[in-house]
Amino acid sequence: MTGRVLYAGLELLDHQLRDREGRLCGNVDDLEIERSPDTGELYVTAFVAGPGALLQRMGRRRLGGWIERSNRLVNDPERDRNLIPLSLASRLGPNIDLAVDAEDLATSDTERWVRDHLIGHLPGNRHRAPE
Amino acid sequence: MRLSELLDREVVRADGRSLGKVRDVRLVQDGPILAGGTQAALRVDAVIVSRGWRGVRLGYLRGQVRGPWLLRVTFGRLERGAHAISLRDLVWDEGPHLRLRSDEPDGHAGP
Amino acid sequence: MKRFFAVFLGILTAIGGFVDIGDLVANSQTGARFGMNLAWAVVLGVIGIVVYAEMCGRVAAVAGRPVFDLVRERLGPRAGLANLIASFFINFLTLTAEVAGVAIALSLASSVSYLLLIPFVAFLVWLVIWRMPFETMERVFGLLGLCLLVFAVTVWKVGPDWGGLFHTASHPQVPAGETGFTYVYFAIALFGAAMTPYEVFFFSSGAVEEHWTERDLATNRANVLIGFPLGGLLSLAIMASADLILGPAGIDVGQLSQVALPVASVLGRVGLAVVLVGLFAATFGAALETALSAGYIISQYMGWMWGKYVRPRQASRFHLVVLLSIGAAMIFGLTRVDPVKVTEYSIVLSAAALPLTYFPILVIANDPSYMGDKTNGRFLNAIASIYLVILIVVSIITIPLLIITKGGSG
Amino acid sequence: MRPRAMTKAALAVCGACSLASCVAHPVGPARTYSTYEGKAVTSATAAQSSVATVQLVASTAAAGKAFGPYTVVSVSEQEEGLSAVEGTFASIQPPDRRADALRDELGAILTSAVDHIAEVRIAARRGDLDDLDRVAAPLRADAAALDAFVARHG
Repeated sequence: MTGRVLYAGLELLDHQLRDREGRLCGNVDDLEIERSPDTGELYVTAFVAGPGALLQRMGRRRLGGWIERSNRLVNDPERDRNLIPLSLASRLGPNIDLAVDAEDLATSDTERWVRDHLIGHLPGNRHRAPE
Repeated sequence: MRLSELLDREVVRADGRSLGKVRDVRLVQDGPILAGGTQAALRVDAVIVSRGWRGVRLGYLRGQVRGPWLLRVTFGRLERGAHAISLRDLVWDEGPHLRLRSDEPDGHAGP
Repeated sequence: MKRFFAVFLGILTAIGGFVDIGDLVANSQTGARFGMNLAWAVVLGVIGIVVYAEMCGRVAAVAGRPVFDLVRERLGPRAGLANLIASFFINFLTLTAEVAGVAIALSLASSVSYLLLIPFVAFLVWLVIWRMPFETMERVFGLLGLCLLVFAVTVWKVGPDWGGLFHTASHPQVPAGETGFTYVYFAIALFGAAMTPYEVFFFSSGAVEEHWTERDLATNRANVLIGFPLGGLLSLAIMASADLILGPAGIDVGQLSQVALPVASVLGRVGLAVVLVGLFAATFGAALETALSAGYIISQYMGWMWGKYVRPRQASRFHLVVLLSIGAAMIFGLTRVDPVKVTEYSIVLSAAALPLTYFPILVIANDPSYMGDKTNGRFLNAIASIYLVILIVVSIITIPLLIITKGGSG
Repeated sequence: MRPRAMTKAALAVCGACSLASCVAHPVGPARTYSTYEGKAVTSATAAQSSVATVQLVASTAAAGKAFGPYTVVSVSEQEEGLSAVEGTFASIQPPDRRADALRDELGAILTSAVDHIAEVRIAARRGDLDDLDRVAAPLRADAAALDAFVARHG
């Protein structure tokens, strides 16, 4: 055993996810683990980010599960968009950097909704305050 | 399967006596390089078990946090009972517990 | 030279931005009721905020992490949520008090009822957050807040028996007519007013907003180590002015207008005009800080994009939380709730919630995986540990004291 | 405490505090003469502060040291505050005959103080700031009466 040792609760859970531009795109609310058919070992395969997963982790199994399922129904029944494959991670530090665009993640869904329906209608929403 | 399903789960010896609860999970980055990425896969290596306090995620035992003295002493003591048990020594069936395969755990205290 | 000027400007901003409605009310009330017998509580609170704000600024500069991010990382999602609920609620009370405070300051200058002004003030707060650059916003209201220095001028003009003031402050005792319970209760109010958690939420998030790096550590230190203690002296000047003018007259402070009364009675119309500008700036600046803090803490707990450094549409959830908080504070303010009472509750409850926020900061400031070689030194850790113990004791006794003293009136 | 209990406790404390801030007032029901007397003194002390504030505002304005809006708003605030104190005190049921006498005594002082403050407010609103010292002069008697009342019963 020579690889880097990480403590999941200390160094991964609840840490900030950032996209390739450095934009903040959710926290690590849980980790997905799978047993490899080859080695029989358990591996972490994905970060889970989303309020449904967080609620489940906090013991609100039914409410959290319902949110996760409804999310899946609305978007794409085939795959769970709350899962962010570990292969997308470019750096595991205090911040976790991902090689994706925040807009492509499920964590941006509510951001987009609020933008399209509310904040986007206010004048000046496109302008950063002049420096 | 979610990592949170492992956390807070009770760990028992083969004879059913409790060893404490899972407080954290140790991962080792020694798997194959993930397809399309730069990171090696994270293998679930061991669970950190303790009887005591649940909030053992401050880094006093497993991280490099050294100060201040007051917190090191307080949380060091709270976390001292914690020890790692290799996942290979554990049976994880559908039940609520993680069961030790034999009663001779070769688990050792954290790093 | 330019660098020196920037640091100097930062210190001035820190002084002017230090005082908010909580400090104004608490210092004026205790000055009138207890004289300088509670000055030590201000000193204790100022040292505490200096110690922890410096840590927050350093963590934000080195690790790029604001406070509430760390709260969830170190306390976990559940205790983090408990802290979020408590902090959000207290922050909301403070926001309401600040908005009402701005409206009262305007009403004292115009004689329009402050209730009619509240919606206007709320809109103005939102507009500034929506449009004004972060740094300009901080500078303008911080520098205007320096108008509150007229309190110091007032004290100096009265020409008090300095030795006597200092003697009372250094040999504190419970004055006749007050009980030990009310004495401790008001000590906690002063302590809570100086150490309000929103200050570190805002301070650390602001450091991230301004893209601080390790190069800014000196500026951070100067702002905090010079600016905050001078802000604390300003608080003591408010206390002394109330001690000298309001106390002997038998006035118990229950209105913001009474806070300004010593200045008017000593310095006249010019002083009154300046102090009203100061009250406006201090409460308006703090209204901005608390409104932003509402957005900061929820966004940071949830991991959302936050901040004024991106276009509003890129942090729409953050801006929505800010907007809704201002709206709710406006509605709460319009119910004729007594702004001074809201202020008192907000600072006392702040005191009760302090450890949940300051504890994770202390842990992270010692964690080399975040801080590299910029972790806390031994001396700082010793003081910070003492404060952590004080914070825990304060948080345990606050709620019982609130009940025993019936909110300080008993 | 378990974290979930902490969340609930946080919610409960927030709720309790919002309730407390709505109802908290030092004056509640009185069952005996001595509690009634205590509440009377609390009301009188609040009145002392209001009267003293108006006196100081009036003398400040008369000396040309305060402008109109500040004076008007400060005096109206105290007028409203003192009327509320008067109303609350009047609504407490006196427990016995002795308390009736106390009620009449303090009631008269409070009414007189409210009236005199109202006169100051009226003069201030008319812009007679220079004259405010004279208009506020009757408050001196009210202050003395309140001091005597508190000294006797406090």
